Amino acid sequence: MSGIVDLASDAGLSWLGGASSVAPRYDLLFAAMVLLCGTVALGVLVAIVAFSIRYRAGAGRGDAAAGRRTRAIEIAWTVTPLVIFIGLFVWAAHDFVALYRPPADALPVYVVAKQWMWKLQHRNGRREINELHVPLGQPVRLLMTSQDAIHSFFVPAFRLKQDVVPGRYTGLWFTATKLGEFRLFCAEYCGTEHSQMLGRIVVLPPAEYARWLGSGSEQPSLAQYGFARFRALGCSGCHDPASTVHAPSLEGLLGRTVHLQDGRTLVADENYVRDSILVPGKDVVAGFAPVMPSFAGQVSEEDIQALVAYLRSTGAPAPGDPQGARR
Amino acid sequence: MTAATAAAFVPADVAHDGRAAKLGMWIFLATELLFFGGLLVAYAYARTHWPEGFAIASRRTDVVLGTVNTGVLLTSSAVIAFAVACAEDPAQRRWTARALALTAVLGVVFLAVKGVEYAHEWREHLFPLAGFALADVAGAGLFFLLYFVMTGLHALHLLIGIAGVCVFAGATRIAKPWATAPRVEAMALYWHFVDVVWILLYPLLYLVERHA
Amino acid sequence: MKHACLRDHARALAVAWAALLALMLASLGSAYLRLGAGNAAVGLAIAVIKSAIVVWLFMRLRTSSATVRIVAATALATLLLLIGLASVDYATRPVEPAAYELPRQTPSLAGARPVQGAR
Amino acid sequence: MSSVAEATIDRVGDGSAAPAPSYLDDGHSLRSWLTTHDHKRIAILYAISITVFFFIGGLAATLIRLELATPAGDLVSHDTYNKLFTAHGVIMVWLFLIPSIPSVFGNFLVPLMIGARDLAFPRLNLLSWYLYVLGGLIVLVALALGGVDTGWTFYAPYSTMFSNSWVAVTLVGVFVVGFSSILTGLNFIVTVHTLRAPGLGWFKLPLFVWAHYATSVILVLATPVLAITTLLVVAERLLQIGVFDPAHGGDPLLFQHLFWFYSHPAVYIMVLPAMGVVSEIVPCFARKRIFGYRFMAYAILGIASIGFLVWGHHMFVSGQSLAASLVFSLLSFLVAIPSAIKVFNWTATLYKGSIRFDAPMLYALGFIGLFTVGGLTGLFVASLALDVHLTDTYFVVAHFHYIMVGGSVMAFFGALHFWWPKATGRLYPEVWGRIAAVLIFVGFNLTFFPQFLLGMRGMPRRYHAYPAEFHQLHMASSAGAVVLALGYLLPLFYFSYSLRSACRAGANPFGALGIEWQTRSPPPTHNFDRTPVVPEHVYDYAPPGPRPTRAPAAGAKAS
Repeated sequence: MSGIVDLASDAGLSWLGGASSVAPRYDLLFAAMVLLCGTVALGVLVAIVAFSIRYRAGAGRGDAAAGRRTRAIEIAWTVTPLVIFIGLFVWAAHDFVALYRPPADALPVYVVAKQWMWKLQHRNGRREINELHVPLGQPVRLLMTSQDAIHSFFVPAFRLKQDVVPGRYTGLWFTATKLGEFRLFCAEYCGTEHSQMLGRIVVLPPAEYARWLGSGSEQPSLAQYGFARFRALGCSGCHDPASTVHAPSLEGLLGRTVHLQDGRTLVADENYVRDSILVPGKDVVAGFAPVMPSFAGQVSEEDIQALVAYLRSTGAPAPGDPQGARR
Repeated sequence: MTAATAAAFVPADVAHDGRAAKLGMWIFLATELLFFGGLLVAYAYARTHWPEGFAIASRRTDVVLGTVNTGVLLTSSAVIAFAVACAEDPAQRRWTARALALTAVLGVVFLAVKGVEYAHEWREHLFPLAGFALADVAGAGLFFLLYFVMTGLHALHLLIGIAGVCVFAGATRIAKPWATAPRVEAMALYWHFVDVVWILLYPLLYLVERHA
Repeated sequence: MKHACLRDHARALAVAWAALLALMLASLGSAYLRLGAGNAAVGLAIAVIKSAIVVWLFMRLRTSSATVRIVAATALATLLLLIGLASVDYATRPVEPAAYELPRQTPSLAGARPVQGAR
Repeated sequence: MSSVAEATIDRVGDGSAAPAPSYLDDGHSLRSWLTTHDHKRIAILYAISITVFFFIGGLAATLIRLELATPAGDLVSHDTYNKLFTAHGVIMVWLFLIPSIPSVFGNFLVPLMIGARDLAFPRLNLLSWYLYVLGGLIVLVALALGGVDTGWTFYAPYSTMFSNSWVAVTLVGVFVVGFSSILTGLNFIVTVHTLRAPGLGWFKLPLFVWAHYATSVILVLATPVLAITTLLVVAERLLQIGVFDPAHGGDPLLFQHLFWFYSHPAVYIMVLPAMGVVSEIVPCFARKRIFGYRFMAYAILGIASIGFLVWGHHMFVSGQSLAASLVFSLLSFLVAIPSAIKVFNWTATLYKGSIRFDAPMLYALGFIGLFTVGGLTGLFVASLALDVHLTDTYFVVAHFHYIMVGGSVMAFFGALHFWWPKATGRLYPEVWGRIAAVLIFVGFNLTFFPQFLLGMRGMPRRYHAYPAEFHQLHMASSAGAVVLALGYLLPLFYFSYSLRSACRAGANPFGALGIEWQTRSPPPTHNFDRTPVVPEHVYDYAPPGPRPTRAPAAGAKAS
């Protein structure tokens, strides 16, 4: 197997940006397919163009009797593809089966996908959101499940993808072969903000990875978590500036003076946010219909704190991107 | 080939009537088989994953009424097969009409019994909704979901069958020209198919495991 | 002549009907035996035999044209393919159930869909 | 042999002296159209209705490409974007592509090609159209109420438990349209079995008829599985319990199995009739017998039957078992073989022909080229290890658009040009026809080839906003879509124009040999004035003599 990897690097395919042990084998097979299919496509194209020119009406080269005995040719171009296809199948299947055989020493990482974020937990309990730190050159095995719809863990640079299904675990393993940061996409359509369910894989040298893993049992920042909840609970569905639902924008809300429908004004603070989530009909902002449902029983105290922390972060003079991983 | 006399165009659709009706019905039944086939796949999945839940849930169905109904439907099939045999002989027109009417009556009996069963199951909270009696048995919800979907769709098909058979019974009785023997046979094919569906459902729903 | 023919016909139908009822009772009885996986197998086997009787005799596949037989065979084959190939997956898929948190839905504003019921 | 055809044409020419009214003139009231049992009129009804849906679906596509012209999701909201691509998929698949060639050209031509008076069940045929319109209207109602955001694939449990949109209504619409498909398929099968003209054996049938026969078999056997699946999804949404729901022990992958059991063969529902069209056009304009007729017929049956065995190749990374993936991958390679045979045979038909490049031929050649690319890229996604990376990316999007748009829609336009004179009795403007063909071919490649590159680089599908590194290729694709849209709009104008022009077509303007060309253009309601003559070989074309002359009836042709 390593022979194939070497072959791939020899073939000079590393410029394609593959960053896992799987990537060179994928790139090699892909290149072979491009070559094969390109040849066939080119052959058909050349034949069509050549025939079109040579046998155009008026050239007088037509012969109705030509090509009546077809059986031998037909059998030839039935059997040839058959043999080639079986070869391709075996090659692709061989590489595919390897994806189902994680090495015994692979580092386990637990992945929970939910709308629309990735939550990851390392062996020592360290958690990450939308980010995965892994050591260079060491196999990593992901055990993944979903809390809602089907998602898909897709790292293009690793040439790997696996759907994440609710109610069961699916697995994925890889060995990173390049340092750096690589994109993580959700590749299975999972609802409104599917295209925002992004993340990154950070490949560190083993020593640095060990340091990173040891340093932090610290959680992702509360504001970061709050942003994820803001989307997961569906707040952003209405309160996002781009939303079609007519709802007030919440950016920089905390500390702002709010005009209410009944003529009162108040300064938005934590309690106002809490009341608005749990008893939305109490203080309706002027100019907006009281359509927001109560989230009582659906959000925990921790969620509310996180949401407040997130809202506070949007009010800061230079808020920065709360999701470090995005863009 | 070239002896193309300028004959007026005679369409070929005069003699084909019987053949087309029967073939059309068979093809329609092929469709129906695959329609129930999707449910059979779902059933196969659920039963192999939750064998205990299916056994427990199946014991809550009414096997006596289910068996009686199976007998009713099998009998109706035999009766409509007799009607088809009669239909081929114009002299037996009355018998054809009677047999068709009896078939429809048996169909109605089946639906009535099925209704009684549903009523029992409603009282025993066996509909997989809020307050489902077997909520703590894994797989029982799936069983009863499939039970109601399968028997419900079967009953719907039977209802259509009863309507069709009634129409043919009346038409045969007053000797409508369109109620030809091949068409009666096509109608009967549908009826038999609905019967076959029930033959498959009977062991799958009522007889998962009755011992213990 | 025709009458005799019809009587023969009716007799054949009656025999088939009796066989069907007998098979039904056999299948009922088998459910009370302790056969394990055999319960399902026996139940299905009897159902297949009963269906075959209905299709072969009542639906007259026995005397039908080749076209009709091909239609019936194709339909059956397609059904078996559907079940068979799906079973390839189910028979060989490792089952690794994961705890599944019940979804907590925000109520719909559009009203397109009922609020998640208690589950 | 060709003398037979010429003799026929002459006789028809004589016959038209005492004409019964053509099917178009047989009643002009709206009522006469809406209650017609005539397969030709029903075909026209279908043509009008699918054109409406084509442009609604095309509008959605336009908005999608506009949104994707920039990386940020700035034109429409997430939710709107998701509803747009869902509407595009649902409308294009079920309301345009699946009924396109079968319900329009199949309806019009199958009875004519086999020398029949009508389909076997004319009233059922009209019912099919009404069901189609009803289903289409239900889908439009769902759109008007706010749309669906599940994607055309309706994957559970998103569709059953999480989507807050009009899933159930849309699925009811799909269910009804499915019924329409089933009835059309049933009608075609019975027609081909029972109504062939005397002497017209199975291996004398045009490949167009073979293709529609095979398509009908798929319609009849696959559509019911979709129907039951949609019912199960609707039930699950209403009852909050279902077989796809993991919370109650169901399996989300079961939905995918059932869905793709229909939807993969559905690809062949879309492309087999297109192959039938191309098999009629290529020999006619190459003036050459089709290469390997019997193999072509077997290949059609092969595609239709193996097409049922490969659905699991949509599920290689879904969590289905390794063994299942291996089986489905191998079978998927097998289905490529008959497709390859067809491409080779069309190409070989050109050999030693005498090729004219009228608009239908340009579309047919375009089909062969685009279908070849679409088919070959299918091998990439059938390869297990490659599919892991490529699935759910733009590579797949490009691949199936090459098959369905590059293939089926090209063939649809080819058929439209080829049989336009037969259906309307008018000639379309040849120059404009050629311009549109080239425009569509170029625009299509500009739109979709960049998407292969996007997919190779890992751009996932169904993304409303995307990282900046994909911008250039998306720009290129959106720019190409402008050309493509122009190409699709152009025929709308010149076909409308040709209806009012005086440029009348003879019975057989292209000198084609199918039985449908033996009758007048447009045909009379009862299809034939004289019993049609069954030719010895359906594709017995011969090049014209040493001096290039057109076939006799082509004299009226202006180009």
